[in-house]
Amino acid sequence: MLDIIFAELIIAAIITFFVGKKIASIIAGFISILPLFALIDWANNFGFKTISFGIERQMNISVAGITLHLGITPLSWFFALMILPLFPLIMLYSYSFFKENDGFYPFMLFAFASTFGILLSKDMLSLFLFWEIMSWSSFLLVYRSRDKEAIISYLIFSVFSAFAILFGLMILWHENFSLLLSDIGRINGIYGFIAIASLIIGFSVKSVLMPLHAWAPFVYSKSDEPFVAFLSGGLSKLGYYGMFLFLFTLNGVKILQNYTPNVAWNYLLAVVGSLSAFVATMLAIMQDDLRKLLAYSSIGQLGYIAIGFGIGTPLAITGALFQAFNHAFFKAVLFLAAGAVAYRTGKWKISELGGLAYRMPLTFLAALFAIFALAAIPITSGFAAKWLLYEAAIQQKYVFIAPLMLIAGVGAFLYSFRILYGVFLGENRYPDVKEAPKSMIAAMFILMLPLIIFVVFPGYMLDLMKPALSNSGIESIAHTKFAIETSLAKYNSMAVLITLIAAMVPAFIIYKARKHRITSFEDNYLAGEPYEFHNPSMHAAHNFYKPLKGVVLPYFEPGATYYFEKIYKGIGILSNGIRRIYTGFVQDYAIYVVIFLLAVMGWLIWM
Amino acid sequence: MDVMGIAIKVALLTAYAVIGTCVGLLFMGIGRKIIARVHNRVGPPFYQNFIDVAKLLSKKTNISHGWIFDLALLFSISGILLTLLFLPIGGVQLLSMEGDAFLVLYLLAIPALGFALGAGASGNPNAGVGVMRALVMMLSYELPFIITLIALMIYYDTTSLATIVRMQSINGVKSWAITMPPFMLAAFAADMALQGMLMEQPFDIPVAPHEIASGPMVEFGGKYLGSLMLYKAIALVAETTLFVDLFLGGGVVAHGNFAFVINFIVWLALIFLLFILSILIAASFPRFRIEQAFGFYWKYEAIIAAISLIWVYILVIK
Amino acid sequence: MGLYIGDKMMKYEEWSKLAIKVSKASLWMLHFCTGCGAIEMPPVMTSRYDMERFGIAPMATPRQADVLLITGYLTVKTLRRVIQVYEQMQSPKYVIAFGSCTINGGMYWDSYNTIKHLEKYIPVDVYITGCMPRPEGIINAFIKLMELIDEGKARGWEKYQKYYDKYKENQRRVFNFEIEGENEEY
Amino acid sequence: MNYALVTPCYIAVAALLSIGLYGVVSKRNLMKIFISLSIMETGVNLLLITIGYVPEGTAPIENANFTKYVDPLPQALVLTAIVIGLSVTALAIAMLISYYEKKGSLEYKGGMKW
Amino acid sequence: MVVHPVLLIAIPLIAAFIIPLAKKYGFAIAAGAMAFNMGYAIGMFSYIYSHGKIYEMIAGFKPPVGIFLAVDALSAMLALLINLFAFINFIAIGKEWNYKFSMLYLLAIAGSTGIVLTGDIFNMFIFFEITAVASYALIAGKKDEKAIEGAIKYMVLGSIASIFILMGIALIYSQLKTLNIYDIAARISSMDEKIKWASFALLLTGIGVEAEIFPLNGWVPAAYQGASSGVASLLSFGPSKAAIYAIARIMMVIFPFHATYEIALYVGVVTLVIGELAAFMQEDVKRMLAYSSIGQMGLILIAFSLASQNIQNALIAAFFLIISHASAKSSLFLLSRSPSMGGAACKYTGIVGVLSIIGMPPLAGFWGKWYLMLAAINEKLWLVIMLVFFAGIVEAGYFARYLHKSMGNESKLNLRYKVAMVVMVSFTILLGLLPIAYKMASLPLWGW
Repeated sequence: MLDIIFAELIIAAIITFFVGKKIASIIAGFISILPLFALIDWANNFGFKTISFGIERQMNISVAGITLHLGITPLSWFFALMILPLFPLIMLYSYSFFKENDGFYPFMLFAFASTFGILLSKDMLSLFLFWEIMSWSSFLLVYRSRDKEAIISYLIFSVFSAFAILFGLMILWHENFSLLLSDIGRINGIYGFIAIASLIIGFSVKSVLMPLHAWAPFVYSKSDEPFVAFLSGGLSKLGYYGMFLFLFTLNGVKILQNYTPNVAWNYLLAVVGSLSAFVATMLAIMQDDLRKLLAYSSIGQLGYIAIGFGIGTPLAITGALFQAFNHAFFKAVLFLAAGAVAYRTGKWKISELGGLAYRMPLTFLAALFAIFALAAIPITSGFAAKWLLYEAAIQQKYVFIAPLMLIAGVGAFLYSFRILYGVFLGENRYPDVKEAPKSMIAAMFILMLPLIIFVVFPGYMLDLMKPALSNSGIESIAHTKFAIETSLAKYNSMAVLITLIAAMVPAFIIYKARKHRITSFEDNYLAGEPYEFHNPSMHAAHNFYKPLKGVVLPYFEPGATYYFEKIYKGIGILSNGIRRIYTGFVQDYAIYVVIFLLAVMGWLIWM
Repeated sequence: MDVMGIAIKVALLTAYAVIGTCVGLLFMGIGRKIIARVHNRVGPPFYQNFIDVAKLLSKKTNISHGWIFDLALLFSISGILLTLLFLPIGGVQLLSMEGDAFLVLYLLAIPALGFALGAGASGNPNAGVGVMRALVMMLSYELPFIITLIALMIYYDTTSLATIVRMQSINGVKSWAITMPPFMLAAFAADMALQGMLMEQPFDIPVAPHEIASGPMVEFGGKYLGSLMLYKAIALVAETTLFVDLFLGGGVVAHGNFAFVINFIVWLALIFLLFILSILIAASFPRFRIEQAFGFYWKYEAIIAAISLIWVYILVIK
Repeated sequence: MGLYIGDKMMKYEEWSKLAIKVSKASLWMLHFCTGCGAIEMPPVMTSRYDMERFGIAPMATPRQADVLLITGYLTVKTLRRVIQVYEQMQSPKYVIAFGSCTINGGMYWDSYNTIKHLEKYIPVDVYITGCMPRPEGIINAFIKLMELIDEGKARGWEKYQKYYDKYKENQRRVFNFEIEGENEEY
Repeated sequence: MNYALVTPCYIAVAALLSIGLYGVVSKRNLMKIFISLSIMETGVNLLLITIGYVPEGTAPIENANFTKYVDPLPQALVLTAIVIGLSVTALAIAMLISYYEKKGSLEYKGGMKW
Repeated sequence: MVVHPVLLIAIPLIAAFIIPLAKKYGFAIAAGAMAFNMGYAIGMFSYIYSHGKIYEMIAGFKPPVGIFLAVDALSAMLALLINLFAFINFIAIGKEWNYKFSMLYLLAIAGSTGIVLTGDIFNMFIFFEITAVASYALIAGKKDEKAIEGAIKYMVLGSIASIFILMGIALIYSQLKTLNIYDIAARISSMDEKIKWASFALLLTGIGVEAEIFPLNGWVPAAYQGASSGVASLLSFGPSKAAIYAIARIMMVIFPFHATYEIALYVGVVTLVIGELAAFMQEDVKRMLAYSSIGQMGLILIAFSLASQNIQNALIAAFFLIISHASAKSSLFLLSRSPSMGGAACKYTGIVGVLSIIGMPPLAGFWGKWYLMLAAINEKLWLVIMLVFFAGIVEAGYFARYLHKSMGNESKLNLRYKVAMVVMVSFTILLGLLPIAYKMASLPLWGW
């Protein structure tokens, strides 16, 4: 059955090359629901009573003379739960987003098929194979952006990531002489350390961990929004899937902890994650381009997951997985909302937008809810995830990580408000804009559903990840449906919710006690001046956070991107130097030939 | 839980919400009086703020800018009440066992975010600038505050405020956190952060009336402004209480049957003292610019807080 | 406190005593400092005369203010702003006109570009005479205003609504165009 | 083996190769380069012939009288090599003509590089 | 079925000599000959796939004297590749030229096929010369300054190379009195040490010029840049692949020593790194592709050089790398005729080609790199692995730049070009997906 799903995905991808936009999106949307059935079926295995569709859990596929071992594990089931549902909804969204079919759908389907494949792979070759397919199919989607930096940086970083992963896998293969992941076990010493390190480096490219994030702002800000939603929501999780696989399921974290007696190397991952969260948040605050802001926000939010993996206690891992789940949905919603705004207005700069909340109220609601989850407002599931991570950091007394995490959490308010204010509130610049098309709205609201469910019942989330954790030998933490309990404290979402509703009562009485009158937007107090429309300096979102810019930015500006550019230029200089070997004079070439002959001869005879 | 228990709990919570509101308004009035005395003026009567709120709520016209504007009213009062009820007040735990300090930290953001949403929805550029300043201020003062918070957390090995209060009240005043040298530093940093939280001078940059026409509140009038005044009053109590819970043992000095009366009075006295301190600082300093405030918190205060954190860390590791 | 929930219209007559009491004890003022009279405001606010003891506080925006204090002559240009600000204030709202200029043009009685009678354009509750009035006069005016409120006589804002067309007519005569603004409806 | 005849041949081979190589490396005139290449070719052909040489052997013609003849294969090889060399030279000259038509000179002064 | 590999060489040669007699039908004759060749190569390939290796003595002369063809799996594959691509390429470009072009093209193909099939080093030399002479003329065929300059550079270096090859052959012959490679291989240990090494060095240098290895590849950028895109395409799948195969054959059959493998490894790594780095900042598309070809040749050489320890993985790697490079690079060269690559056919050809060279699955290039890595890691050649990775990243850099730069309007290539490109590049997809190449490469009939 698995091979049928794969075959249908691939055939659909090929068909969508040739059909029109609407048919393509319908095909893509419906075909991509198939893997979800597989998800439901596998749920049986983990104690959920569901209907069986008769999909096998194991499958071997032969490609180019090599057998790929595919199958679902509890871990990949959990990750599939967060990644796979994104796809049909993004297809639903793209139904009205694109004007014509110009190569988006086929590669999107390839990316989806390979994502499915990565989650299913049970041996290193198929993991790497699907990883690479995912890389190139997403590269081709980036290629549609026609942006130089995006194309070059994405391809270079993808290849770098692939090679780093390949290097790690190769070492594991060399140590065990088996490609099956389940056979890996006898890795230790320097080889194990290098393998795990290079795997983490490789995966951290896709999961945009800080020094290797340099591609993300370009790619996120220039590609098609539906793809970016999938990239940020879905594909970035694959990096963490890989990390989890090698760190916890395959005991990589023990290797990192025990490699040197005094230094726990996994702490480094946590530090990198926290720096990533902090610095990216600071940079996100400074962005005026909506997509760049969301890109840096993604980098920051994904940094939390790395912190969780780095800390490595059950509490932290639970928090990290929770955060991954949340991020998949809220960031997808945010990117889709940004796309809907751009679809209607054609603008990306926050300072050129404004006042869309009353024009596009449903889009605003979706974005608002996603931002609540992003900023970890209590009672949203975003808070539960971050709370677990904070608790974990305090529990382990990681005094360097905890403040950075928390201040990044505060910074999230700042850039969230920049989105809310600059795009949806403030000056009403687009009086004639209509609400986004129905399919877009539907996609965004359905994507919000999981977040709403886990608002009240964070305990369900912990139940869902229980099989994944227990399969990796990680105990799950004490919880009820509403409350999570750690050794340090307790968080009861129901108490918060009920009290909030109760506290709404006096507020509502005050609200209802006096009638109010809604005035027009122009009726604003500006020292008696009438409102001047379309004066950029009157829009406060213009140069928002300017005071902070002068203080903070100098410390972050020459960031990773700067150094990667230096490296790129350095290779360019090297290249220009090396090209001089080819002088254009055939006499020189003749001399090279003679020298080569003599050298080889000399080497062979006298060595 | 039985019905009686729930009813008692609800009554207690309601009582504390009302007490918090009244105490806050009273303190604000006293604060105005004190500032007036510092300025060598007579000043308004101490109950002036009750009158102000009553007047604002009884205004005939209330101008709104749409439903998002109304969120400011709803979220500011409900959010701050929620925060207040998750704090242990004078040794009474209220709901503080159901959450912890991180929750309180984030709950404090709910009213702020609602307020900011309303201000933004008004479309007034001054409001936008004001909210921007408020958020930058938040980013500024949260860093030293968070660091001191973490110092306390790792020292007591808990994140629950109720536990922190309980552990500080074992030996009465002697076991208060502020009696320990590292926490003296931390308390200093946290007090400065409190000054920013209360938006008193020299950190009243977000609402600077002379520059940006009282910033976020520029379009607020009538019941909206009244609710914001209530919010500010409760926030005053909640934020000072947070400080008291963290460093001053929650004001718990006595144990026993009727100890809660003593503890309540001590708590009231402590938050009053903190508020007076803050008012006196406010009365004697001019306003910072926003980047100066940011630099102040992230350079000096954060370093002081970090020293205390490192000190505590060394103590704990040993 | 006289709160009515629902759609019932609220009439000034139904206003409870308490509401009148509190609204007179907490007059927040917006000082529209157009002319030379503004120089008299700092002494009123600071330690010598200290208007805050009556609950009067300066406000930054008309949305928050109850009293519009117009300190001096008004040119045609300033009048436009004054009217706009007045219309942005929330009822009940009062106007205190400060100095001779607002009564009859004062020393600018023959100027081509000042308006002579403020009363024509917005309803004034209390005038302060003099060129210029002393701080005591200002305090006195506020106390007078409080008395008027107490007696239910400070009804300028109702007048403005009632004769909105007339006021607009007068304003239009000065500006030759309509000012952006709304008559309040209940 | 009689080295009296063979050794000078090897010396000649080395000399021809060196001369040719020197010409290729040092000359700018393309015609001279190709002449040098021809010289080198000659050297190699001589080498082949020399290798196949058997002291006092006769020409490798099938005849009952001749019992000791030089190795015939190198000679066949040399014939082939000469033919190839000739064809290359012919092509080279054709190309040089068109090069001359384009540039007006046979001096190579640098062109496509880097 | 009796297979006569010699027909693969003889038919094009005969056709080439007929063409001047029937100038009008030059294209048709050449196309017919190539179609026959293609069909025959497929037949031979399937025969070898099922039956194994073929030896053929021409005209009944027995080795070591007679001309001798030895066809194993790799050479059958290469013969198929060369003839197949030659046919496709010729259909695309042949009509643009006159009968002379067809003739030269046939000669070049016959020569390349000969290099691959022959089991005799002197024949190899002759085929090299046939290929080379035809290539010189083909490159110069464009008749502009650059073309002639490129051809002259190739010619000078090619002549020197032929001299070295001939000297190497002479040295071997002087010792062993034989030209058959299997005969030589059997008695190589009886050779004088110094002469053995000298002959290897001479052969490596001589063939290396054709195989584009550093630093013998001065002609490569000039010739590729000067040649018309069809000819550049021919050069990339024909002579260069044949030459690299010749190096492999000589190295693995005649000189299977540790030192030779080591040298080949070093040379391969240096070629790879230098080639990729030189391409990195290159603005001219054809020249960039030429440098890239150099790098790929280095990679193939590395694959062959690893065969001493891991013959299985290394040869599979070489197999896939050759296929990937031939199909991708020749279609990219065809594509380089138009400055932009708009339009679906051109765009996807370019993308697939680039991705295959970078090594993305399921294209053939991926399997090449994968098995290369498996082979390299077995010997713990960490530095080599690092350098291959580095070269891959550099490759990604300039190919991304290339893809971005050539993005544009609908290209004006005619349909024949497009079809040829698509068919050529589809081989890298097909062979990446189908297990045939893998099975072919792992057939236990190397016999070397």
